[in-house]
Amino acid sequence: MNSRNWIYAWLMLLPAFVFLIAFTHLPAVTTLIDSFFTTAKGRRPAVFTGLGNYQKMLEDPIFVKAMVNSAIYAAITIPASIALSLAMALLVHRSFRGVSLVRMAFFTPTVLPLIAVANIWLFFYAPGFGLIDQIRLTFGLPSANYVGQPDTALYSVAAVTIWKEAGFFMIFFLAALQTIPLSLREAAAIEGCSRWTFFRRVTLPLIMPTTLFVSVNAVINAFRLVDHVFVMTKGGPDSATMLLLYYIFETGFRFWDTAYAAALTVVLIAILSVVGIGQFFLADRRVHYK
Amino acid sequence: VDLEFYFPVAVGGAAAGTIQSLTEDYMAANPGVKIDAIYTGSYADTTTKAITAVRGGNAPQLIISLSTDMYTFIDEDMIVAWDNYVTADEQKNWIGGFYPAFMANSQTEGKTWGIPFQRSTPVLYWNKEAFAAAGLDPEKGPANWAEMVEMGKKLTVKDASGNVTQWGVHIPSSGFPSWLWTGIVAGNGGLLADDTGKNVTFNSDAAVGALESLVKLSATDGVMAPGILDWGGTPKAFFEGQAAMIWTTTGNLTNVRTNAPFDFGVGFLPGLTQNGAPTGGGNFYLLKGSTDEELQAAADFVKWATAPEQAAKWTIATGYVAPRPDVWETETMKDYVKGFPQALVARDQLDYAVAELSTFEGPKVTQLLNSALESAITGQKPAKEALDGAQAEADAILSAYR
Amino acid sequence: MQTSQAQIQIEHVSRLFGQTAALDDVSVSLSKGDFSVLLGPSGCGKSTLLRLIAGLDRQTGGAIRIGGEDVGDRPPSMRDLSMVFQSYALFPHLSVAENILFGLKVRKVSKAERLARLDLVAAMMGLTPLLARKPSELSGGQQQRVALARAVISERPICLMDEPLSNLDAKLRADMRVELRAIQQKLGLTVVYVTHDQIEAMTMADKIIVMNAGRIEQVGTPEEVYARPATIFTAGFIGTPPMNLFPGRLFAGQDGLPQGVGDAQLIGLRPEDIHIAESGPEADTRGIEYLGADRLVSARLGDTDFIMRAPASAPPPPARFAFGWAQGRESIFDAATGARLTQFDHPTASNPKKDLTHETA
Amino acid sequence: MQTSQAQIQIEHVSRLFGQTAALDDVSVSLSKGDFSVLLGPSGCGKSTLLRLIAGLDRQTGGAIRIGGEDVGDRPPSMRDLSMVFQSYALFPHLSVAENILFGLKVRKVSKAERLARLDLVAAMMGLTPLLARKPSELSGGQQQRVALARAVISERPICLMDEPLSNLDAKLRADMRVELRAIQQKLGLTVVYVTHDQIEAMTMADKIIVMNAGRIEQVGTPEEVYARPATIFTAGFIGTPPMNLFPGRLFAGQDGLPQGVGDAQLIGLRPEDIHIAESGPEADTRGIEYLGADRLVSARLGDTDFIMRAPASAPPPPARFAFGWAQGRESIFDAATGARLTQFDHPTASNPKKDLTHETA
Amino acid sequence: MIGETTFDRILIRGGGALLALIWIAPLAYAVWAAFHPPAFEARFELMAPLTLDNFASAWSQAPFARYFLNTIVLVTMILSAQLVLCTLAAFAFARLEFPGKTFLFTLILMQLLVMPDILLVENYKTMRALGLVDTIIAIGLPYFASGFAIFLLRQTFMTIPKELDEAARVEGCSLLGLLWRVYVPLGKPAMLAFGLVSVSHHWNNFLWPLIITNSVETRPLTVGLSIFATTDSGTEWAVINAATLMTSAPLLLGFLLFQRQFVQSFMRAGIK
Ligand SMILES: Nc1ncnc2c1ncn2[C@@H]1O[C@H](COP(=O)(O)OP(=O)(O)OP(=O)(O)O)[C@@H](O)[C@H]1O
Ligand SMILES: Nc1ncnc2c1ncn2[C@@H]1O[C@H](COP(=O)(O)OP(=O)(O)OP(=O)(O)O)[C@@H](O)[C@H]1O
Ligand SMILES: [Mg+2]
Ligand SMILES: [Mg+2]
Repeated sequence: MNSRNWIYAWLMLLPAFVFLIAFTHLPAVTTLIDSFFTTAKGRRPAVFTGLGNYQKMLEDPIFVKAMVNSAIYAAITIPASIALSLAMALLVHRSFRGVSLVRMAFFTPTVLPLIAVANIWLFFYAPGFGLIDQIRLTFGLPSANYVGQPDTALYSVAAVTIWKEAGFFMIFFLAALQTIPLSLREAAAIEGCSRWTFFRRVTLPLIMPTTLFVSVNAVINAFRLVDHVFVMTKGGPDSATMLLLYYIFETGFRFWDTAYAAALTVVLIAILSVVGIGQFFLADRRVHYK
Repeated sequence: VDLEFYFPVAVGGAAAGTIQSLTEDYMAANPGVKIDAIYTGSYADTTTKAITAVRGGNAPQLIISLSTDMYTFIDEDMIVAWDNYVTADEQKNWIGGFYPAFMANSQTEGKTWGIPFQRSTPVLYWNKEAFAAAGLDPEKGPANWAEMVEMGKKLTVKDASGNVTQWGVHIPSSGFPSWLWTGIVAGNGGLLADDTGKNVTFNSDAAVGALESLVKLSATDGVMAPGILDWGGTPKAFFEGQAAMIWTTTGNLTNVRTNAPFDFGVGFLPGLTQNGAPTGGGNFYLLKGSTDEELQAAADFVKWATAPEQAAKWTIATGYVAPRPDVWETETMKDYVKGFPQALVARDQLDYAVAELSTFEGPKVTQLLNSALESAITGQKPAKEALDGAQAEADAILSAYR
Repeated sequence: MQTSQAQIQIEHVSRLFGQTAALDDVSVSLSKGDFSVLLGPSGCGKSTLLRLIAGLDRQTGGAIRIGGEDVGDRPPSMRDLSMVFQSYALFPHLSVAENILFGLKVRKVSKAERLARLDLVAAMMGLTPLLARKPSELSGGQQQRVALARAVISERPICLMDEPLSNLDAKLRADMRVELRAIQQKLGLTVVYVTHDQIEAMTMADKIIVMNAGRIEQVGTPEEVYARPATIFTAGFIGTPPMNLFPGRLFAGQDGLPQGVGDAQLIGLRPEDIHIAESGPEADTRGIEYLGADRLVSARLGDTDFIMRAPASAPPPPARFAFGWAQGRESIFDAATGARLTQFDHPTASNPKKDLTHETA
Repeated sequence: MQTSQAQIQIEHVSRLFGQTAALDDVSVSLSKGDFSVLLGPSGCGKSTLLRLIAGLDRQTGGAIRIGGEDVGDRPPSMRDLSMVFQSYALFPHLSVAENILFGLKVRKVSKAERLARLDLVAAMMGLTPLLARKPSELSGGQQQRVALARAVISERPICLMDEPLSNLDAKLRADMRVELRAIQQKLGLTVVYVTHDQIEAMTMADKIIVMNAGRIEQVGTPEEVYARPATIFTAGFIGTPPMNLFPGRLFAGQDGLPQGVGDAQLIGLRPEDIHIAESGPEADTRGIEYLGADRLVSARLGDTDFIMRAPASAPPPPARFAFGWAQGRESIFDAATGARLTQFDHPTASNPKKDLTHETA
Repeated sequence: MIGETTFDRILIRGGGALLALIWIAPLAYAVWAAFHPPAFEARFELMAPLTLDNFASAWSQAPFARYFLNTIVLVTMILSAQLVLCTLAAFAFARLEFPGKTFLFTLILMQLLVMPDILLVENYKTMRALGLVDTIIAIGLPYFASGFAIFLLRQTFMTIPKELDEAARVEGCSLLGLLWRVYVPLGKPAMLAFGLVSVSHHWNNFLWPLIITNSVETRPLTVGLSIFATTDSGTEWAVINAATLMTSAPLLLGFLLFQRQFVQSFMRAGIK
């Protein structure tokens, strides 16, 4: 490799980084700084509080609740959406009759705006006249208020997330599956390799780069995907679906307590950095690229 | 003068067109003024956009936003009072001409900060067919809470396997339960906050009693579906025969009128001990950061827009409650009411209306109340405990302002 | 020695790729325990035929039987065969050992047996020191040996090999030839083997199938194919250098040539069957190529170029020499159809069939 | 004929992969316009050396000079060379024509010239009907020809080829040999060529570089390497089959063998230099392999196995025969070091250098 | 497929069909609600009357034609900028060695985490300083450099066979030539996947465009759509769904046409 390469590398990175720094990193640093002040209100300027906002967090029951909810939500949606998306990609990456319809079905979450779709899911979940209840009623089951009960609300919201995420990730798995040379499948077929074994021993290792990509994104999205919470539950009932990001949003853009929101954001980024980025650097070395 | 004006729409798309045409009419009549009316999504989006613009140093002159945002805006120091832009005469006749119930959310510290415009109040709708089927008088809705429960029991229908197919009553509790809640408490003779925006009384006896009654609707009376009931799905539940009586805003009148496959009645919110209802909706605010001349021009536009003819047009187009008695006197309005007498219920109820919960740190404080209500409704906590908790937390927040 | 029981029957098989026919009505039957070699120019359809037998591809016409049964519906794994791919098809993420053991693991062969077989095969292929490496860390030849090992270790009754030795050096290739042939004999495998290397074809094959442009030109033992090519295509394809073809009239009436050979016939003579005679038609030397053991002399007789092989130990030929040939070893073809005219064949004593494999290298 | 100007100089070059040394202190200098062939067993470092010259890999020690300049810092594109990869490295998304023209497009050669050169090269490689296909629709040999065409069309002064003909059939390979050699001569290319095929090495090389386990064993003309292998490794590697090695004592005192040859020496004899004599030590025939033109006879003399090449036209040898050899053609090695003992070399008339390439096939 | 038994097939196809049914349910419902009068929003009767009124009423309530145009300009601009910037960066991360690589890549991953929505106020200030408030370009700027795209493309580029890279370099490709002629074509499946995702994301993005734009000339579709998403007076599923379908239709159609190409094999027999 040429020793001048690093100059080229930096030149190639430069344009992207100009934008990244201007619109992400600098504002993020401002956010970090803000988190050490109180919120400036028109009548009261911001004052430095050091870790005051962070201390406040510890005594904030909604924050604690949001953390617990986020953890549960992540534990459900991450594995489920990865597994499902992979299964869907495997299903549709070769053709059979009706495949375009099935593909289209799996694409829908990507195409339809979550805000609009959330309303539709709200209809599915609606007690009494909702789709699920209509089905339940034909089987003589009692009506259920999925998003209106604290014990089911979080799972109902998580189901929508899985619906959205699986369809989204499927696209990347689909792209990755195409890069597996046909000859490997043939070699395995001759060895009498079952679908499952081939998947586990060949496909899976070979799409590891994508799986890593998807899983890092799944982790991040588990904390990031809250659009439907706005429409479906607004964090309720009784904070049962209060997720960390939704709480940040509420604090920052409903309560206009921007400093506290900044502190919450710092916590969120810290968590994600440890989990998401840590996961990446741990796994990247073990992934087989070629 | 060039003016910018942010407005939200919360009742369906036609409203946006009406506002646009209102501004165009005004500009046609006042060639010196150019108003750029910018549609800014929902109330929440509008607030976000306005505050972002203010913080970004790019504030518009005029916005319509929730009446309950008043303290927030004051706290942000982003609005100016109207008093500087009205003559003494206007002070009396114009500002003084709005329903006091609406002004309750628009004035504090002795100044007027908001001008009522797209205002509403909740009412009770009932399904006349269901009433008839249950052997009730279809022309008479419940006059009070007890009657509502009574009728509700008759209206609750179960199928062979014991599953309810029609509930007696549906009081939505998702999103912003505090609004209807204000009405229930008022109906029990209580108030949630005073007019300084610095004190709340979440756990008054009236409130605790009211909440216990509300919880009982599902828990023991068995007339309402358990859990949090979705606000947006409420009219649908009504149309589908899932609920025989619903509580929702007068803003839904047009919707119900066009979509209900049955005859319906509209009545006051049934009170526990008296009549009571909250007001809601949006006010005009003047934003800081512009010249006096611009603000004066903006104020003049608002005066025109709330004048009887314009306000009547607006009310008819949207279903909002006309904010001034003189609007109801216009010919246009009279014709409208003649064909649609239910529209009068909201107006008449205004006599009993109280201000919607509005305090400093309003959204935060309201959120505390909402959580408390939700936890009681879903059976997580007893009413008293829930409200005591909310009161304590709200006091903690508001003490900073006292 | 060979059972004549047909193990693989190819019946009127065609394979079209769009308009192109990679295989065109091919029929041949391969006996159990036979080592059959597919030989033919690049792109003539050898790999395609192999893939059809393996079930990796589907013929557009005709049928394939294995052990008498039509296997049209059977997936590759149910055909009980192993295969070495021309492109190796190694799993890039698995080590050499894992690549080799892939099939055994899939078939849940016990660990002890796996390891025993691995040791044996790895030693045979000279892969023992490389077992822990990834394919990307191997040289081309090493990769090819891994692919070969993967097929050999499976001990399936049928083994298909697509140019399995093409990237190996001469010495190793010679060793592998012997090894492969020995394994095949020991296990009684039915092998279908694609190669470009005529030495491989000659030394290993029980039967050579010469293909050209999607069709079969000739099927026969190495001796038959070499000594009595059925067509001028085979004559021109087999042998390094291949058979020289002379218009009949050049020799018309010469000694040892049957009556009636003239312009309508072509006379085929192998380079090694031509020599410098005392007398005869004069040929002009045009170039000499050194091959180590031999010299190839390009020369011209009349207006026909030909090549003669002479031992390198003999002095190089002069610029002009008298053309002579080993009489009775000529092949005579119809110039128009290209087909061998068998009526002119001499009754030669058939060459002794090789009876064992030798440590030739 | 050869300019002795060194075009590529490899100076003490090593390449370690972790612990393994793929190249170990290799030095050699390749002259301008020379056709140099790298020959050696699988895994000996040939591809690695080629990649170092191309600049695709970096040596861990030593220096490489091209045209006198150290090219350590130059990327491959600045080394002005073309390369044929052992794995073809065809771009799967481009058609055959686009693959071939890839480099010309990169270098902005005018469209007219591109097309003219494409026509020429495609015709030469027999790719004309395939130009519109994608690599995945080609047979192995066809792919290899595309890779070759891509290198040939670039007309760079240096061309590196890694087994460019290994997947071609014998006839095509023979044609390509001639073509490649002709192109090389015409354009005065400096070619470094890796092959396993000894015929290629013998017929094309100006210089053969024999490698073994990351080291160079011998550098010389084909004649030198064949007739006078410098080490027993080369002796045992070159030739198909390679040189037979006999312990000196077997012949000690025999006619024609220099004095002083005994147990400390090994005597090398090529299979074609052994024949059935009237009298001499008795050898036992152990097997016969038919190769078409010849027969390879495996036999045993004393306890040494050896191979003798006999023309297929002669009758097969009897079970026992008298061992004879072409005297003066033996090579004598030190049994301990494996090095050739040049003091025993006969002053042979050097073989005539081939002066033109022939249409041998 | 090779090695598939009938049992497999039934199991897989059956499971797949069920999955597909669930996944398409929202879309199916949207179609149902959009084409029927509101009375049938929750009543699924075969003979329900069909209507286009919902579309008509949705279309009449906002200048959708203009919004369509704005959105198309917006997503085209964002996607092109993203592809250029992110491909360059991803290539540097995938195949070049340079000091600070790990650190810079961490910054990229950081961008995945930092939600642009949270930085609204800061970004608004920046746009105002640049004088870009109420322009289409301002909607796009913060998204031009996408950590997501860089990460995805890096992962893809790293799986491209080294031999192809080497062959191109020997043929004289400069770094950019290499990127353009080898990595971009071979990374096409991933780029298509990203394009798909980027287009639909920005097609549907709402909050930032709402905040940074003020006029009909700059606003994207979602703002028009949001008129219907309000919940203050009950959800009008029929009109919402008509509007949703109307605005998503181009995407849906695009994907239907596209999917064949998208799943067509690109690299079947890459190298030996
Ligand atoms: N990336 C690598 N990591 C570790 N070892 C390697 C790597 N590449 C090559 N080797 C080893 O280096 C040695 C030389 O490899 P090279 O590819 O040069 O062999 P070669 O002479 O070209 O062989 P062949 O004729 O089989 O292609 C081999 O033993 C090989 O296993
Ligand atoms: N997928 C395909 N699409 C179109 N043509 C194809 C395809 N695969 C192979 N062919 C063509 O079919 C013919 C036979 O190919 P095949 O691979 O069987 O040749 P082969 O005899 O194995 O050649 P080689 O010795 O060069 O490997 C060739 O002309 C090839 O170009
Ligand atoms: Mg082939
Ligand atoms: Mg090699």
